Amino acid sequence: MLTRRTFIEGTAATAAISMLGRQTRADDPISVGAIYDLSGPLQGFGDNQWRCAKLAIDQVNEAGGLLGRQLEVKLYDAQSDMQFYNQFANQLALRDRVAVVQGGLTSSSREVIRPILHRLDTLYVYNTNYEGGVCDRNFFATGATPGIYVDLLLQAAADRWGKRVYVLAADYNYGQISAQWIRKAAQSLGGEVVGEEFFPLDVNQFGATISRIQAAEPDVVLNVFVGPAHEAFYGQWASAGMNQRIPMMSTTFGGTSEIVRMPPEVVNGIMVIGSYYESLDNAFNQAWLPEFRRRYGTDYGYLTDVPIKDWYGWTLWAEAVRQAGTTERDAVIEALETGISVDGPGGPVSVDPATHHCFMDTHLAEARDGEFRILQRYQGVAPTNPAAQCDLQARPDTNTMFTPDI
Amino acid sequence: MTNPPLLETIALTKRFGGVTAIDRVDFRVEAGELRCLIGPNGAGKSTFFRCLTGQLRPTAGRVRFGGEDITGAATHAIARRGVAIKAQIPALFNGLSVAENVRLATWKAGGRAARTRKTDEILAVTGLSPLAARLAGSLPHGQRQWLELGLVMAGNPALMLLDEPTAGMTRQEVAQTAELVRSLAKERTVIVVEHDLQFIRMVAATVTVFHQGQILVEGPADAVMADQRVKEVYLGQPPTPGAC
Amino acid sequence: MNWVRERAGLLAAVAVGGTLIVVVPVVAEIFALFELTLFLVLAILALSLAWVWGFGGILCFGQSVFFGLGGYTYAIAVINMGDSTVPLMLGILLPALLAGILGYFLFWQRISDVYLAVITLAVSLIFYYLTGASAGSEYRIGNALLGGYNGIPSVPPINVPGLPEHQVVYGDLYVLTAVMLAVIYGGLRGLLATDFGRVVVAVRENEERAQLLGYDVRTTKLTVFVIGGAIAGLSGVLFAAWGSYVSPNVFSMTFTAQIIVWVLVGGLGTLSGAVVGCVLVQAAMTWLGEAKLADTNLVLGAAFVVLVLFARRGLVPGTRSLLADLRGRVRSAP
Amino acid sequence: MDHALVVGLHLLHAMASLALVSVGLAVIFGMLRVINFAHGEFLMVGGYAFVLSAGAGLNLWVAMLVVAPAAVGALGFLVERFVIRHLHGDIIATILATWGLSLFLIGLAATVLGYHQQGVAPPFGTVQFGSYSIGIYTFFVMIVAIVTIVSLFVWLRWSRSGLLVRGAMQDPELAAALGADTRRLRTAMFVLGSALSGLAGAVLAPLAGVLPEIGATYVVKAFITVISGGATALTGTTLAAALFGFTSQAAAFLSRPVVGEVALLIVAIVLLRLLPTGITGRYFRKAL
Repeated sequence: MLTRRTFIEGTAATAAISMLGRQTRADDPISVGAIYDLSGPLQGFGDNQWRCAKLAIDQVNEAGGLLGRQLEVKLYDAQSDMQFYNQFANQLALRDRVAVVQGGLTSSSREVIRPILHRLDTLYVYNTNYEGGVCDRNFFATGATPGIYVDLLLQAAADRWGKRVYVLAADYNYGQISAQWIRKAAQSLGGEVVGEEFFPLDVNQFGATISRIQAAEPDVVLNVFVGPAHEAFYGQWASAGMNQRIPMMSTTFGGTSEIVRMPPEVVNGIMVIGSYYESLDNAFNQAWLPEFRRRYGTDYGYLTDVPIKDWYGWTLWAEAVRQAGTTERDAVIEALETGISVDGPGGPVSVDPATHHCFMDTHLAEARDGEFRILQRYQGVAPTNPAAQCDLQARPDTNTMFTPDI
Repeated sequence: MTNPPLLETIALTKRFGGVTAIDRVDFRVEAGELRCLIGPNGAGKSTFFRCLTGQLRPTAGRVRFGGEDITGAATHAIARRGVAIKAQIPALFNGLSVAENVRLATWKAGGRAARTRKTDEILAVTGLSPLAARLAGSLPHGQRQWLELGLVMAGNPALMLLDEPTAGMTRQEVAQTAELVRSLAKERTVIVVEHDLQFIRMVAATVTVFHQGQILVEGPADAVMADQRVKEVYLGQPPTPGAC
Repeated sequence: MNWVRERAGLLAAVAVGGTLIVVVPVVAEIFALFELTLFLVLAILALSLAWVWGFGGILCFGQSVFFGLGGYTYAIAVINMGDSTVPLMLGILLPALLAGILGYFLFWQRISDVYLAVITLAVSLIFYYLTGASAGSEYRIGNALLGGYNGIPSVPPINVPGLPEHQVVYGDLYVLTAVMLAVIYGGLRGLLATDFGRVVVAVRENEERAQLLGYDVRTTKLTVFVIGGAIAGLSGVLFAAWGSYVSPNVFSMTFTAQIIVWVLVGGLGTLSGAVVGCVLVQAAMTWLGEAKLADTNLVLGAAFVVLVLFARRGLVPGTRSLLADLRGRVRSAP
Repeated sequence: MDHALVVGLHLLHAMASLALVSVGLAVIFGMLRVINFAHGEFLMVGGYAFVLSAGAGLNLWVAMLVVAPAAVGALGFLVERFVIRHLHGDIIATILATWGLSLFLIGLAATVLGYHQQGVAPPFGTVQFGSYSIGIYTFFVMIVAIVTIVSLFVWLRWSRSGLLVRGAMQDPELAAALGADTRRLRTAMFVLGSALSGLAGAVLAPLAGVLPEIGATYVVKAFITVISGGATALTGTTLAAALFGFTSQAAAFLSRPVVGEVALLIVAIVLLRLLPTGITGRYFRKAL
């Protein structure tokens, strides 16, 4: 009892336990941890996240594994419930002693497990677009942050329709911070935000909003909706005939296969941005997507950049292990910090050593008849917004979440 | 200067929507009196009781108890002043044992030991001692009546309101109850609503007849029974047990 | 022998409690303790509703509001103060105070049954929306950012009073939680055995009769409600300390319904049932999350329906009557 | 002027859709005193039934107005026959049973139907009021709500079977003594309530989309609306839906959407504080 307590007292000691646990024989499988929402309200995201993650892991194993060892993935279903993220993150670090944990969708899930894994010295890779700002040596993010996306979207809107933008956003950190970026981007383009509304996650009546937009007559509407209730907007927008009158853009549309679930006459023309769409014609994707469909069939909906980042996250980590020659955390972090790069279905992705976020190709696309039509490609877009305050090369001890300085 | 009556209502009125259940009733009972209320169904007897206990808030009029105005006071406050009622359908704590039911009613007795003594005493008087550990909800109807009487007695109230205490009892039990009521009335005021004329004769009380929410007649039992108006009221609508 | 039989429940509770506090921490792995801690924290919450609803007869659909308020209060206070002692107290007092205000509002107007359920649910949902709408840097209390739907992360753990560097985490938090659960369980049982406890049950059984005997039903209910609020608040504090985290989700319909489900699965009108129900349901959900045999909702939902059909009154009363049946059969056998 | 008109129409629409969402629950609560926590999922199943049969090529209106109510009515029959009936009106047991059913249906939809069923676009065009436009489908939702509620009233008020139902609602024992088969009546009313939920789910599907978890967005408001309505479920629910729909939409117009949500809850609390047994506990006692 007493020994146990003194053991747990300091994180250093805990690290020692984990290290001991990881000393294994050369042909033992490497344990890795995955937490996804495979049931509950976020299942629509979690299913495809896991499919992409599993594809990456399977591909590693089929190619002979890492360092001659197979990957053995411990998968947990967090059931869209934060308390399970907490339980399972602890379990992965303390019992399963995994080499890396990947997963999580919402910012809250990330902020639940990130401190735990930091304290227990277990590497964490987070593969979702989020509001940006995390600066933590133990943490890598393959997702994009909204600053980049809204800049590009508003530029595209200014080229096509105009600079007066009406913003609809989830009343959520992601939505709030996106709205701030939009204001800044509009300003720097010489445009203006003519209206801005925030919606609780379970609002699905948009009559008042639609008539306010009609009154404001913006050049374009930009939405940052989150969750199933907000999807109701598109039907109501189309019902009022607005999809024929005012162009719509979104940084979130498409993440849960909306493009195949919603009737084309409702969603055609919505302009989106992201690092991946199935319609990308690069050579890698020409081989990758059929492989994905061979394994999972075609009844998975439609892949966009949220699930695909999980493929990148696992593939990047595997590459780093190969480079480091070990699964030991510090060595893998150092390998990732060499600016390691992998090619993938959305183009090459490489790690930014200073922020632990990623450079990646980004595509402007438009919803058209159950598919996203690619309009433009931006090569190697930098993770701009965490960069301002975060430099993990200069200050590796940073462990915080900056509110982006907008 | 005479003592005020123990209970007095002045123009007491209770309306439900458009129906006037109690219509300007002036009623008084002296301390130590035993009074019977009779009247056909719907005459307002039970409603009248519920106005006295604060279970219903009168629409108009006053209720005085021991000289003080208790109109509209909370039920529990009226109970604490010493008004206890045995309802028409026994109201018990079904999920508690018989002994616990009684014990709950003995809070006036004092400390733990005193309450236990009082509980045992009441159980003995009502003949429920052998059933003390049974759940009240599992008692047959007759014994439920006894238990509720026990609850009413346990508080040692100054005024006891008994709403049809003999309903569903056998002839012999009615006689026992009449005996009990007579003995109870020696130390306090008792008002009984009763249909059973045999019972009324046995307790030989003053009788008040309710009709359509008003007092029709009041007087000694025999005189009231002989009254022509009372006969008409009852002939028009003979008393049936079980409802008010 | 009789003595043992009459007190079988109590003895079982003491045995289980003793095992949980003394034996489990020695034999269990850290992660298992960590998981068990959560179950016990939530069991405290389940106890609070079992008390308020099962014994006080108050159909509260918003027990989550006291839990969440306890968690938020603790999180905000401890982030600002550093030492956890005062925040812990506040996390119990504030929910108790809210229960007092809400209880006054409810019981003095004689609101009962489903109407009370709707009001308490609505209060919880108001908290849900208001905390949810607190995203953005303008919503901060001292050093604590409220964070909207993302919640408040990195909540410091409980520490030994006056010694902020002595944190109560993992095994220690487990022992603290288990002791708290035992104290609350024992306390509530003790309370029920007093004359006040009888009155509480009497009010549940027959409110009008209790009034007619001179009991002020309103204050009785208010007392019950405030005690329940304080216990739920404590549970919320422990929850926030356990996960270093609290979010509006604790005020949601799903969460508050979950508390009701724990109590019903275990058996309404028992205290042990709430603990059993909560631990079983949570363990089942965790297991399903690990094993991934089938959709959690699908399995859990079917299990609840089957349970209701075969043991309508819940597991603990169901088991009790089953045991009584068996005993009767054994005795009547020649 | 156009603005006022449009605002008015949106208010009416909010009231109508809340009434539509609640009416099935109200019928079940009014008749059986059962709070169906799986109500949201009944709406979800209605939405799926509509979307799937329309997607399979069935006529849109048949899918919406016939298939969806029939499918959920059938589901209601099974639920009543195999679960609700065996609980003998035990309100506590039905809470757990219907909550379990709710989880089960979500899980079933997620496993069997998945997240990738294609929705249906709102039919009809739009009408223009100055610079404002409103979908004609919005009017359709209002009409369906009004027709549903009015026909329920007419049926209960003037038909023989309606009289029977009212009698059984007032006093089941008496109705049984008079020869009414109350068991069949309860089943029938549960099926009717379910079918109405199915209808509502289908009618709102083009405006709200269909997902396994969609029920959660409906159930809380429907629950609060029906209970606040009070003892006479149909009148009460209609009035409560009008009050709550108006309040939340008006507050959302004047301020932010979150204020609309909170306003609805506050009005419900104040209402129940003033009328502790719901709107129809004190007034409209003789209503349906």
